[in-house]
Amino acid sequence: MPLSETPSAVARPRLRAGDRVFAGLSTGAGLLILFVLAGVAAFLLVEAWPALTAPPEEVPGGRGVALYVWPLLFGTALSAVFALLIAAPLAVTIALFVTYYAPRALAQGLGYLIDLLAAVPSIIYGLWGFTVLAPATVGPSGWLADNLGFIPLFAGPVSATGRTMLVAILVLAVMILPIITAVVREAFRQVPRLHEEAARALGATQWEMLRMAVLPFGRSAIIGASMLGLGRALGETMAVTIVLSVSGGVTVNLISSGNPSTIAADIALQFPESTGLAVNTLIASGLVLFAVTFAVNMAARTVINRRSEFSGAN
Amino acid sequence: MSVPTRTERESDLTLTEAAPVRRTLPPWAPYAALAVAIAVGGTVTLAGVSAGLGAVLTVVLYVACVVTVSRLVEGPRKAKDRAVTTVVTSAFLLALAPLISVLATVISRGTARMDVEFFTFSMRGVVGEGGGVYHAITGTLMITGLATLISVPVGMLCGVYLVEYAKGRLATVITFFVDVMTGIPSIVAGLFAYALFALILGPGVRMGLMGAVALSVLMIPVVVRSTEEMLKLVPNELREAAYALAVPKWRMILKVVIPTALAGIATGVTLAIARVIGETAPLLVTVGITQSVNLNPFDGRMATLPVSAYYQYVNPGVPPDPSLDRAWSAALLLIIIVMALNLVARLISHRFAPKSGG
Amino acid sequence: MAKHIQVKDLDIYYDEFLAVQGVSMTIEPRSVTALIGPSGCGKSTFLRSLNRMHELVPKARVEGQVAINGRDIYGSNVDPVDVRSEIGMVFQRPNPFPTMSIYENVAAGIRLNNVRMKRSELDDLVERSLRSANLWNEVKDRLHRPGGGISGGQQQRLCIARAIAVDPAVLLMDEPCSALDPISTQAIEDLINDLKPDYTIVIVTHNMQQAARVSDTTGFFNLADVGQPGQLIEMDTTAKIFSAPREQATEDYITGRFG
Amino acid sequence: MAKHIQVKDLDIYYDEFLAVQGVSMTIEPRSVTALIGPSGCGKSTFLRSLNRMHELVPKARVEGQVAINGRDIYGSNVDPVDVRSEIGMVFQRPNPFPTMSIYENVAAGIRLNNVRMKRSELDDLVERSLRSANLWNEVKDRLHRPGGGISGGQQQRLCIARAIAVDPAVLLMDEPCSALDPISTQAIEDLINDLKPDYTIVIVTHNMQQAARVSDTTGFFNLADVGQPGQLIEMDTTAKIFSAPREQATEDYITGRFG
Amino acid sequence: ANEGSAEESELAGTISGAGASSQQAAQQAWTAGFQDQYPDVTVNYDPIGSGGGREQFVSGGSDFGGTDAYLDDDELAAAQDRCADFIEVPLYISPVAIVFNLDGVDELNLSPRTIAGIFNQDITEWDDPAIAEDNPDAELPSLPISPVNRSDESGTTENFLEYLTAAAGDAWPHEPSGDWPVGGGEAAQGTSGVVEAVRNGDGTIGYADASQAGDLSTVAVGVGDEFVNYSPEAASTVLDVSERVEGRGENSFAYELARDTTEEGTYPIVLVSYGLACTEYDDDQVGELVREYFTFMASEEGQQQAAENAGSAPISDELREQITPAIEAIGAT
Ligand SMILES: Nc1ncnc2c1ncn2[C@@H]1O[C@H](COP(=O)(O)OP(=O)(O)OP(=O)(O)O)[C@@H](O)[C@H]1O
Ligand SMILES: Nc1ncnc2c1ncn2[C@@H]1O[C@H](COP(=O)(O)OP(=O)(O)OP(=O)(O)O)[C@@H](O)[C@H]1O
Ligand SMILES: [Mg+2]
Ligand SMILES: [Mg+2]
Ligand SMILES: O=P([O-])([O-])[O-]
Repeated sequence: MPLSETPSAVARPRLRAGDRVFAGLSTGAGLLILFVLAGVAAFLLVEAWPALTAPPEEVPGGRGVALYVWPLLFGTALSAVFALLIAAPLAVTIALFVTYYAPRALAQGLGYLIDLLAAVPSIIYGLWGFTVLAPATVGPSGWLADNLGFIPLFAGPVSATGRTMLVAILVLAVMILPIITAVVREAFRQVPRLHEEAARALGATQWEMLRMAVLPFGRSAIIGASMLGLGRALGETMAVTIVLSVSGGVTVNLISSGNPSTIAADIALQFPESTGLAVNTLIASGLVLFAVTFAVNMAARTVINRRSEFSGAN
Repeated sequence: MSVPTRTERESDLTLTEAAPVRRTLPPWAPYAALAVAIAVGGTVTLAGVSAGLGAVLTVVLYVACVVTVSRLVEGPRKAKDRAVTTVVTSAFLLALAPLISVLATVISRGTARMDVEFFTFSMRGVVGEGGGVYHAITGTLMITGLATLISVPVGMLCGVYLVEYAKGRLATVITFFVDVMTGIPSIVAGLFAYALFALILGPGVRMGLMGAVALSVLMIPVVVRSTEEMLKLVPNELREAAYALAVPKWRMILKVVIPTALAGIATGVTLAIARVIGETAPLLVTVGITQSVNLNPFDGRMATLPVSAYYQYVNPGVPPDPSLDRAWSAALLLIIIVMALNLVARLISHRFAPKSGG
Repeated sequence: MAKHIQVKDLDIYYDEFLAVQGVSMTIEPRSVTALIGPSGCGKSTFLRSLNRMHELVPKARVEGQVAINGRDIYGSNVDPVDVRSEIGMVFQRPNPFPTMSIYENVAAGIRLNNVRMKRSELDDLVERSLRSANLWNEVKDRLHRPGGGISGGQQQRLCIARAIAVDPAVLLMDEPCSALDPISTQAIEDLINDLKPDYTIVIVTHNMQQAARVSDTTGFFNLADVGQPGQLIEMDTTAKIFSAPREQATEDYITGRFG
Repeated sequence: MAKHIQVKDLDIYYDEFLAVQGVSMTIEPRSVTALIGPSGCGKSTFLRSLNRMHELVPKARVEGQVAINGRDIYGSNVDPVDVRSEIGMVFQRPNPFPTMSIYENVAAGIRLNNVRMKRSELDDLVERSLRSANLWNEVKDRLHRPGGGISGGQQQRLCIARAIAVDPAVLLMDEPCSALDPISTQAIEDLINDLKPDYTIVIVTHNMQQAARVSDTTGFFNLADVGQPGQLIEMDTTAKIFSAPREQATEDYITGRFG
Repeated sequence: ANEGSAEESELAGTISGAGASSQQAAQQAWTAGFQDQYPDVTVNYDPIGSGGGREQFVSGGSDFGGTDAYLDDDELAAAQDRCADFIEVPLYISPVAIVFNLDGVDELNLSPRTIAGIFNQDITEWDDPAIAEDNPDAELPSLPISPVNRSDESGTTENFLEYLTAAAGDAWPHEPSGDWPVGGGEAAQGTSGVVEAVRNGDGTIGYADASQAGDLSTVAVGVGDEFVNYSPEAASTVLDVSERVEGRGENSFAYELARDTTEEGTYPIVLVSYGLACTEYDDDQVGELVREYFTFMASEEGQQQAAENAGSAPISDELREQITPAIEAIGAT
């Protein structure tokens, strides 16, 4: 076997060209992302500035940017949070089903089915929500209003067409479900067999094993996935635009026709016919949404990091 | 040394002949319960209650039945386990309901125009019936293709950076901002791309590339995330093995780490494509719409499937039906394209997945 | 509380593949039984069939009988969950729950059954179990730190503490020392000796010296040939197996100069 | 091609933590050197510093000198990649590349470095390496099957074949047999004996018998106390270390009845 | 993929316009017809909305524009900056129908004040006396009224609100604008959204471009003493009785519509959408194309095609005569 006996083999300069180029490229890609985000933030700030500094009566609605954005922010938060509350537990259960309950031969195919939900463009969700889901909720909403009307969420009066906040929430939940499911499923797949076996060997039932070994292990992935889903729900534009009847102030009533709009939907609805300061106001609302996303992610990181030493990532 | 003495507990169970025997339910028991539940639910439905309520009743009845019997025969732990099994299974079935409903809706309304003309003609000169989405198919493929060309290298390189190169604060910062980036509303991404190009090329500019840039803003974080997660799964042992063979780092990443993770990355990239191929809002404000074929993504408006479906739906002609048919068929076509992409990703996964068994 | 185990004509399959064939043996209570044999001969497979852990592998199944104190654990109305809470297990690679603290790891098994145990009782039980596993002194000041944040040998002892905390009748150990250094190994062997008066212990090991040191009875598994199922070749008192085995294969294996 | 290694006053840090302190030793070419010692005393850390693998751990760094044939590998203009092409390494757990076939795994060192070589030459090299690693007969009919699809012992030998295919001057092995059964262990020990005439071999092992069987020289590492850095306590010919060690600590460790 | 007819022509090139979505269907017909005549020409129309259309036009981002409302003073100044002189002509006139979906009721007469009451949510039940008074023969159920309005800012809304403001007196207390001013009702995106929402509900009523009303029942609106249902003729008559806005230059044909007209046979709820162009373009070829295209849109043939595909009301011959000189001035230099 030939080997270069020359000691010079050990005597070349430090970093190879290939390494330098590749390291440069990947660092560049990382920095590019920061630049893009800085660009987006700068764009939002610059474009929002005239609205933020304008006298309140010139802003659409005539009461300043804060009061313009507030109902939108409320609607955005209301729809996204409820969508998350529905989708996240469902996604975790579905991930559990696919990884631990479904017959093994079927599991992959079933996972694929759920992934398909992610393949449906949002405009189709909008059309589906409008033409199929909304009419279907009119009856049950009536029942809710009659029987659970004392809960503010179901106060009514019931919308005649079903294009309510409830439907928007359901559509958003369906849209973010596959995203959360996919991430959580991958996390569950990575739970070391050893830990499952440890629980089983202690005499845990299937559910106890999941609670003992699997769910805690997937905890940070569940939070992370939920944040992804929440981000998507906060920013979803077309589906909400098409589905939701937006003509109300701040209300938690989910089943009437007067609902607060969401920031993204409002931009899509108002932008085409807007000029001048109205455009700046819309972008100011986009800036608010950006800030909210920022804060939500910050909070999620804090939650994840707080127990990071128990994450099992070692 | 002391050894724990046996503590007596309530559900203590021994396998000695003398000890009381805890029974398990026979395997057919859950099915029997299900049959009863379906029978009752079905009867109630037939008796005039809505089908949804009937289904809910069936599930509730089944759970109640199984849990009660199991609790009596097998004890509380086993009963809880059975309850969870039922809940988990029903949750899955519940999630399938919207999928089936969406697909059924799109298929039943979208097959109307699945004809040759639809795939080979544009809308140029078409009024009323006929016409096709050839121009929108080419537009969607080109714009999504361009977005993929931008996002995949950038996203993968960024993922590589985060996993293989980044240390300390900058990595944390970038990871965090990638998360923030996933939350950019699609319309804002479109407006951003528009503002960017207008800044450089003057107002009113419209081109396919703008759309691709807008879509990239949405796509990059998804690619970064999935690449990052997949690269993290590559065992360090493989990196060490390559290093020990005197392989330079970049080659190690390209030839060992990425191939090992390729299957997962491919899945992530398809998810990312699926995420953007159906986007409407950012394309409305960047590439606009045209009725004609435009194969130059660097100049002028281009049609795309979601945008043309959107306009066909929002501003149909008189009578509206031909437009609506085209809109639903375009939607169906989008789903078919994404499914085909998924299939390709699966093939790639299958081809490149690390093989362990012979 | 120790129990005797009777195995009769046990065949273990992975799907169509017969991994272990025709094993019959009796394991006495209050004794340590060592299982030795070359790699792939089915020691782990056999061990896992004693508490139905093999059922976690899809399509794995057994034929034959395993009776604990005379009761068939594969009987039609026996729940594997109940079997496993009687029979503890320690694995080759330490597997504490990384998401739990040291304390919670030890308490994990107890929590399953005794939802309502007084805090002080539980504290007590955790301390006793950790003392038995020879770990108390090393961790008593950081009981609420993550279970994954201690050294490999400590993790293995933590797993043993977890297994004995639920007070099983039988303790199965699959190569518990193979990842450990001599000092930790010594600690665990001492522990096995301490536990012997109260438990029925079955241990799989590659290490002949270890088998000789800790066990009362030794069983030798071997493959008739490549692709053939593993079989129990010989089982006898450890002294007998290591001094005067009946079978040539056993002698060959034992006198190999392996470590 | 074998080379001698000189280590002088080597301190190894993980960030602020001093893991190994003041090691000086000379490793002769064409010999096998065994490193033994209790867990955590820095054997692996030391071994990895010989081919700069410790640099993969963020913030790990060394002070002192390591010279291969007189040339300091930590010199300012030395590329670690070049160092590693001189010094091969085999890890405790076998780590073949799962995306590559058996053939490609052996050829990896060449392929990944884009060394151009005729197909027939490469075939030849792969065969020779596999023969040296005592694996040729077992895999010659399935060279193009995945490298992950063979047994643990075979995987370990595959990794050895991969390491010797690039023809390093020095071969470092970190507990190469700890995951293996006696038969595979034997095969690898035989292999070490076969390689000795051409290579400088350094092996870390927990197994005293193994150290005694395969090595010419043995170094004993120990911790002065918990939290203290590991140190080289004593190094001498294997015969001397195992019969008449100079230090009390060495004798204590060796005469422990451990396996 | 498809070819136009191979008629000889020297016109070639691409022009792009953007603006009112109301014109989309008509523009589709016009571009089809125009490109049929000139196969080497491509005309794009991007229905981004009137506001966007005006903004893009005045900033030079598009070659021509479409808008449901004529330029305001600021835009006027900006447009004069961009063009030597700009051209503003009504090309698309469409009735706005009031559509409703009420079981058992197919015909409905409503006076302007009643319409205002319904959309202002003062009249909330279908059997309200105000409605019953206008419809003595109808069997009105006791059902809540669900008024449906546009959720996006739109020219349709603006025109409808202008009508209410002018015709309903103090029954309609809101200022006209493109945004719907009353909260709490049902809102839907786009004309098709409103139509679909009205169709899906029971007891719903909304306003939408008449061409999309489809099988929905429409309201006959009180004009003077009679009730008029919409028709293209009734709609285009409005323009003839309306005043042209003064002081905007000779080529601006902006109209202050006579919403409160009592003229017999007029349907006052109409939307008038304008075409915007310049007299001067940097590129002569573009100027020529725009001129020819505008000529085509205004022609009898063009108006007829729009009427067929978009259900619009063709402009009258007098109006065509008035605006022809303006169109001929496009690209004149
Ligand atoms: N999950 C499985 N599926 C299929 N075959 C398996 C599985 N686990 C083990 N086997 C096969 O069963 C046989 C016995 O394996 P087992 O793990 O019991 O051996 P062992 O004696 O414990 O070996 P080692 O000493 O290497 O741990 C082997 O041929 C192995 O390949
Ligand atoms: N990546 C690391 N970061 C920080 N400290 C480390 C790291 N790796 C090892 N150490 C510490 O360095 C010391 C020496 O570890 P090393 O792995 O070299 O021991 P060893 O002798 O190989 O032990 P074993 O026999 O268990 O493999 C230990 O205290 C260990 O905790
Ligand atoms: Mg085993
Ligand atoms: Mg080590
Ligand atoms: O034409 P619209 O502005 O009402 O959409």
